Amino acid sequence: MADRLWFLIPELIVLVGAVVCAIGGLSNGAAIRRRIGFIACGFLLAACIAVPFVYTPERIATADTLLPYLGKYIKFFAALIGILLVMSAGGLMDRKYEHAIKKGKATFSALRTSSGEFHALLLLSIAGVMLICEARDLIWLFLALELVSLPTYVMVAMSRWSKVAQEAAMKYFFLGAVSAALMLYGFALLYAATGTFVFTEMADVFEAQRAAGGVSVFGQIGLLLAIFGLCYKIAAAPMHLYAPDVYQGASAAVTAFLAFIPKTAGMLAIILLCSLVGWEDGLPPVLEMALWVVAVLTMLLGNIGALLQTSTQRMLGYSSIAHSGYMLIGVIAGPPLGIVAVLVYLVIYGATNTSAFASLACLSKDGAPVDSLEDISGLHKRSPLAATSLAVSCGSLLGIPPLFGFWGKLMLFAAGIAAGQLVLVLVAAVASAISAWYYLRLIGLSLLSSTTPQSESVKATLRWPLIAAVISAIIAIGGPLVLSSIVTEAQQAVLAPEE
Amino acid sequence: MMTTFAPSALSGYLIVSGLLLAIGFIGFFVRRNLIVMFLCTELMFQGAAIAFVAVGRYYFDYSGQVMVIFILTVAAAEAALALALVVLLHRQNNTLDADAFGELQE
Amino acid sequence: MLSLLSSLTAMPAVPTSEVLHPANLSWAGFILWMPLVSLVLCGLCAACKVKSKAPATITVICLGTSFLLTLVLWNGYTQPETILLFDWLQIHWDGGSFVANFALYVDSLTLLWMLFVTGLGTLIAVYASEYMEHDVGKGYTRFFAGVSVFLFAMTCLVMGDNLLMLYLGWEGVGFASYWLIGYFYQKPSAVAAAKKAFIVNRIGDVGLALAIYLIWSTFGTVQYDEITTVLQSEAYDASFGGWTVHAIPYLLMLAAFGKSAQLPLYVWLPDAMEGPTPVSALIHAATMVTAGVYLIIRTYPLFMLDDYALPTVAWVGGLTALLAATIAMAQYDIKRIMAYSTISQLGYMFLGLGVVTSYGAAYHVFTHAFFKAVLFLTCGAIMHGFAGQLDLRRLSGLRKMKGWKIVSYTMLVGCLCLAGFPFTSGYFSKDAILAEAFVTQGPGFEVLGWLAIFTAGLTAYYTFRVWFRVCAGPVHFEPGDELHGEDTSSFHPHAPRFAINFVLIVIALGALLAALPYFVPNETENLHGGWVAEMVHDSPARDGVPGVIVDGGQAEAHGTINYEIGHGDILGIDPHKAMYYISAIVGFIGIGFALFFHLYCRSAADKLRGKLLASRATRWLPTAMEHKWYVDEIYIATIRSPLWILGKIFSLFDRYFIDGALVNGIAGLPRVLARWFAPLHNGAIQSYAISMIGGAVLITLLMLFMPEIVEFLQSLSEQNASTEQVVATLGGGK
Amino acid sequence: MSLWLLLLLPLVGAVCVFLANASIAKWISLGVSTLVFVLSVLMAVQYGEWGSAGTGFASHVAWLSQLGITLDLGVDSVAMLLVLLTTLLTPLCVWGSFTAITSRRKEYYAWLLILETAMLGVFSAQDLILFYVSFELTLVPMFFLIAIYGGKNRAHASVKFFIYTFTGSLFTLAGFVYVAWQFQLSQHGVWSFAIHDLSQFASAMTASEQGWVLLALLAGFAVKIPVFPVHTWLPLAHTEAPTAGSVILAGVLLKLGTFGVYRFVLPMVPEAVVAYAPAIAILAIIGILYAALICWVQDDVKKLVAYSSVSHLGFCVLGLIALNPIGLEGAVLYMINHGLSTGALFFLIGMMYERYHTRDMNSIGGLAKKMPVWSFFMVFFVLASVGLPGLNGFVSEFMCLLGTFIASGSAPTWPGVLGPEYAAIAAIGMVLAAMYLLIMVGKVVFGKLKEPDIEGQHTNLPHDVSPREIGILVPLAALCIWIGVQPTVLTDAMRGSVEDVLAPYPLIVQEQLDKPETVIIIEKEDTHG
Repeated sequence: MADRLWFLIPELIVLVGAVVCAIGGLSNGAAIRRRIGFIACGFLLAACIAVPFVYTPERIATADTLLPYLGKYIKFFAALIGILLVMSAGGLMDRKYEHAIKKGKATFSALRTSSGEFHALLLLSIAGVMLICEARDLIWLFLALELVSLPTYVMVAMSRWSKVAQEAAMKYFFLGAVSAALMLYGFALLYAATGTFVFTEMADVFEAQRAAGGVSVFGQIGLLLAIFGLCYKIAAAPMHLYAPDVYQGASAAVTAFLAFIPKTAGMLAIILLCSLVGWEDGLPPVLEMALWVVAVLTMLLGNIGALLQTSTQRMLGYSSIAHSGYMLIGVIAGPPLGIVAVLVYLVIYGATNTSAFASLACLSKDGAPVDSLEDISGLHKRSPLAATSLAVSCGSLLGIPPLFGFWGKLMLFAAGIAAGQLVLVLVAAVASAISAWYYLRLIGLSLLSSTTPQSESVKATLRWPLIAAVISAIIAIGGPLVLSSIVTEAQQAVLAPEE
Repeated sequence: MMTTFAPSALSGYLIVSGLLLAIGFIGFFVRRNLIVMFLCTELMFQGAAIAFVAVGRYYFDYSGQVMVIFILTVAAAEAALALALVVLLHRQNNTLDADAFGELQE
Repeated sequence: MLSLLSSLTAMPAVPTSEVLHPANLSWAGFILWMPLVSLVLCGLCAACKVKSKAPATITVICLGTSFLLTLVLWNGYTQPETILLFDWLQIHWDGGSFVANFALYVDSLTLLWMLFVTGLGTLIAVYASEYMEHDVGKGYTRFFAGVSVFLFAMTCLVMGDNLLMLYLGWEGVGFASYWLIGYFYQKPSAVAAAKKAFIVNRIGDVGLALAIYLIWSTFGTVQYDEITTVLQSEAYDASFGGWTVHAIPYLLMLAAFGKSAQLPLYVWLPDAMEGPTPVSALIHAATMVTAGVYLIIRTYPLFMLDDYALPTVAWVGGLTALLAATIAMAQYDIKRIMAYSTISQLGYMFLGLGVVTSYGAAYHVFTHAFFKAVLFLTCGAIMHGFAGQLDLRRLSGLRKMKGWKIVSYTMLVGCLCLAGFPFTSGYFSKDAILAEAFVTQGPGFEVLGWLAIFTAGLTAYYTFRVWFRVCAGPVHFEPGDELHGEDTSSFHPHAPRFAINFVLIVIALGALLAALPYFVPNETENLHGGWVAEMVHDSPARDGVPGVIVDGGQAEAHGTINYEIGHGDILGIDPHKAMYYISAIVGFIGIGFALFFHLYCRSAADKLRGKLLASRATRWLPTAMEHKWYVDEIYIATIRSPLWILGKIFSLFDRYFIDGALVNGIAGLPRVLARWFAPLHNGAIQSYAISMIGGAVLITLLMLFMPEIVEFLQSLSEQNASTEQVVATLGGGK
Repeated sequence: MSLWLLLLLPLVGAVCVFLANASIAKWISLGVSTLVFVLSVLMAVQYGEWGSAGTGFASHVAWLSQLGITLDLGVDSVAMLLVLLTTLLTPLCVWGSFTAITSRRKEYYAWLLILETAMLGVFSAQDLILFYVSFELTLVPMFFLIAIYGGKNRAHASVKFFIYTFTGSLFTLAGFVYVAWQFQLSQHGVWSFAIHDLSQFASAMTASEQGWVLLALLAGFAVKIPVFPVHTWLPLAHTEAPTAGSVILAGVLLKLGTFGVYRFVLPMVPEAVVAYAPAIAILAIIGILYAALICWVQDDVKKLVAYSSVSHLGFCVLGLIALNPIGLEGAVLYMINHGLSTGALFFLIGMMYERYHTRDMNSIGGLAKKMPVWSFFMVFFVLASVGLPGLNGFVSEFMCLLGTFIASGSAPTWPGVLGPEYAAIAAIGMVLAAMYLLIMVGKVVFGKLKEPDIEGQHTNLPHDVSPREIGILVPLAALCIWIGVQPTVLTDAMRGSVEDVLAPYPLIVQEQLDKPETVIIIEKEDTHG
């Protein structure tokens, strides 16, 4: 047990951070309150640094999870991208309130401040993702997933004091609860099929069942229901319907968060569940076909849906749906290449998607957030950095070589083809082609169009989101330089424990 | 005192749990009041909980019951969250009719 | 890379397989280079904006040098030689090569052609130096540069040692004629004519290109002497090459017909009158149009390989001669008459080729070069002097006007030759062809002979129609529309000065003297045609086909048609002798008609025309003849317009179907789908819930019952198949 | 001297341009691109593989070793020639844009230089993925060149250009990966994307697999070439692109497609090429005639020249699939020649457009009167394009057609699956080319002087072309003449590479010819299965 606690050191750091943030946010010292973001970043950085020390080969040899190295990879990058996410949320909370306090127009009241809570919730959610890596049974998995989800519901609601944000939170929460129930029921059936919660034992039972002629019906339905429940987290069809609304309603920084952290959690959980039955002789046909259908629907519906949008965030929301579809190719393809591709893609997608949302988050129009497509028209004249970051990240999401996104897609394609999923890859190619239309529209609006009366007053006012956008855009351009080492890490992450 | 638990009995429990799930879901989508809708999701959770208990009993495994405890905890957390949200929405809109929240759409 | 550099700096001089005498004859390359030098110098003049007659001087000197060199070459000629100038196209690969060097092939045929090409070219340049003087400082340089290009291309065409050199010259003269015909580039008709000439020629060029491909793939070479070697080798037999050897002559024919303005590709030539007159002379008389004749003579052995190739040539030539003559009879523009007359005379040449008298054709080329040059140059002088007037109804009695005597009488010389007046050069050359039509046995050759004789009568008529109208009769003239600031009433014709008169006299003398070669004795016995025949026969191109000796009077070929001699006769007399009388008589009749209608009783011609027009039964004849048998219109209606409309249709098809419906349609499909799926996102939480859970349950059910569904579908299709089988058996039963 | 220097120099130049003052940006980019040209010429002098089949300047850099992706560079002689073409055209394009581009100048020159890097990358890549990356990277600068500096309809044109070619090449990528996967299977899990490995291996795939791979590869390359019926992006892109964009597009970017066919399709999937060659040839011939007829009815000069590219490249495709050295050498020569002559035509049209702000043949005409030097060059390059012997266009057209002509099954050393009938029909395109180009010349250059009203948008340019513009045209004209007179230098230089690519074909063609019925079955399977 102590061994397992050792692996939880990064989570513990982040959890401590959450507590510190929550308390610090209530501090009377304005300097502390305003630097909550730095504190959060600091703890994430610490978690990041801790990862290599925690995951030494000797320690890992004692681990009893399905994928002992997974945590090393995921925790590191979740914390790293978490820093970017915190940066993009810089200036989101309490900005006016703190401004008013500074001017002396208001006095500090612990009830009216929310910055601390926000950062605490953010860190909690990241801790949830980290915990998933250490899951060795269904209970842990369930709790970790809930830890990821519950804070995000609150974050959506508090990200903006507007009706749409609350509506978004309501939809997100209610539908999330339904899907969680579905997933839970799936877990129950899995339990019924195997009689155990422990992954390694479940895997043995399933192996025995397969040897005896196939996974039991309970097992199949259980897997399906659980995966559909998780599809909600990754916004895959048909559980994706909430995503555009929620992504539009929340503020850009929170949307960036939603599009990465819960998605990573869901992806990891799906990979864990699939690894229960194993890819050795192919996934069970029912599961594989279902994932196939889900992947195709997700890629197509996501990209098609984005075409007609007039809201940038909604458009990018659809785009993030589509990216889940791409990643499912890797899940279907299975280890080692497919899972490696998914893990690499998660990182690449996380960085570039954050860049896109951060470049939106830094904009404001007379103090109000920016949403419609027309608002970013001619952005390059007023804020070339934000416009360029947006364009670069869109290019990367589209997969224009040699940007980072291309390499992720290339690996997914390679994995898909290597698994014999030619049709799936072709569908992905078509879907990518469709996506070119709206990504180019974003690029064109930000870099090429001229300013319109509506977009005249749109400027990049928030400093930290802009910095986050630029950093992640640089990652999108320069990332390929370190791609090889990322892939090496990901390859290690999917290694099975040594017997 | 342990008594054996026939597969037929297990299926009975599972059917009940499935029915709870279905009823919860149907309630979710036919009722318009947000609080009732939330209660319906709780119903779905409890459906799953019954399944866990029944299966745990079937296998003589306490983990099922452990799970249920956790489910209850999570459900409580969700309830707190839901309550806060409902209060917020009601304060803002003076209604709890789900149809009133349709501003975000195509 | 070194090889690349070395070839950059120095022209490689790797000799090809055959024996060369580069040391002896490499200077002959200057025949080719001199026009190019002239072109470059003219280009420099243009670049320096020279406003004097320097370009003319340069051109005349360069072309004159070429002519002199040709004379020297001819003088020292003993046997065929190949002179390599540089490697042009040498593509080697594993198992073969395509070699076409920039090399000259000098034999007697080449020399014959080069003599009049460079000779006449020089004279025409002299003539043009005066004729074009109103353009000094404007287009003068451009004109002489064009002449130089033309001569260069023509030299390549004639002297090249392979078909690709010929092709280079072939397209080159086409381009030069485009350049020169379009000289007055601000005149839309000139631009159109230039374009037409190039494009129609291009059709022939395609034939030539394809022929080259076929020849190369059949014989493995495009060099004349190697083709001959193959034909004479033991590998050659009747089955050699299969269908290709039968296709080659027809493709070559297409090329020749295009360049030499034969049916059906002659239409560009009359329009080419838009160029300045020396151009007309150059193109028509001397050179370009005879290229087709040269091509066929050069590749004569290949024409022997197909039974119907030469008869086709003969018939096309004969019909072209007749058609063009009828059109020429009804035209009023003297330059245009000369153009049609050229087409008609070219028809004779092809007839000659077709009836296996290549020396006759060559001889006619030779004489025609002189007398037609005279005619065009006199026409040009008249045009020049009368401000562009060319209508024979508006000019009369030129020979009585001061300063126009030389023009009138040199024109008379030309007319006599063209009409085949006894003992003029045209008389002998035409007779040689006409007689041979009766001598050689071929499909309908005799009919063709009579047709040609009839055409000769028409020729005499329209020729003298021009002369009697323009040069004889009472003095009368109206100026044309190219008055340079002069009033119509006070107009005075500008009589030609020294350069023009000098050239006219020289060429007219040449035209008369061109009869002499016919009588110069040749070394070969039994050979009609004297020196020209000898020049033609010396060429190795003549004895390409094994076992076939093609002589002026003795011809034989393999295959079903034997071009035998000795049996033909006209009215029981030996054709060659008979023809002396028949053609003289026919010529006199033609001239007589012209004398009556156009000198003594000019109104009779109009009356006759009026009568023909009045009668419904005969109205078509003058109308059609005056409208050139509507050939241009037919071409426009059947080829140009349909293609243009097709282009329009394609353009719309491209825009609205391929781009509009297919590309944009497919590209628009996602957006259509997006509209379909949009209602799914209606914003209502309950509908989201039902879609999500419903979708999940649906997929789950589908997946769980997949085997059953597949089985069901299979059974359905099996049922279908069995029903189809039943239907099929039932159908089979009926 | 290494290819890396050649590749990175423009990139560094682009950064410098971007950081520099807008007024000297053009001089920097001219300097850099000229330097690159000089370097490439020096490299060509040093190049040791002229005439042989080897790869010169090879360098190895590991990249993503897990997937066997490397950054290997190297050029065979064909690629070296195309590199020279690219480095020649780029400085000319930069120079040609001096007066035409007045706004957002820094970006413009930076994009041009980035484009040069991408194009050079395509030609010098020895790794499939590196090739693909460069291939796609060319889209980005071109997209911006069209979208920022283009004509009225530039937004639509640039997006169409991008999406169309992007979509096509995604399938190409799928094809590449498929081949790599097959290779990996045969190598027990070791991935490789090295062109050398894969092209040797791929010919071992079954016929039906090869068919699919061929279709996938062609999906990208055919769009790029472009082959009928996937050509419609080209006229639009050309019409809207700025002059330099059009020149690069016609001069080099279209060649990426044909180069792709040469580099990948021919060596990788020989059996499928043999099976599909007639179908491809028919499409090429349709393209030749169809586009030529469309040219005939165009009013926009630039659109006309754009469609003429579709028509001309049909000949190039014919040469490529003639499967004999003469055809393939002709096709490579065609790539170069088309780049020179059509590039020059676009320059000329750009010069006219700068002065008159129109390209409509109905509103402009008879320019010979006012711009004699311009007219001289116009006629010259039109003739080069028409294929006048003695100029460059003729040699390549002749060789492509000759290659097609002799590519019949009965040819002794290099049997093919085309034949005289294909060449004969394609040759009609020669007539049509003369027709539409001369009609264009007749309208624009000759005839009565007709100038559009250019009040209010007067330019500082002289009536006729300036010395700078002559300086752009003269090198192109000189090359046109040189290639026309000394084509052997180039054909000898590329001989080894070409024969190396074609080496397996005679055997395969012979096999297919011996069993004609199997060919049909394969085709059926491929189209339906």
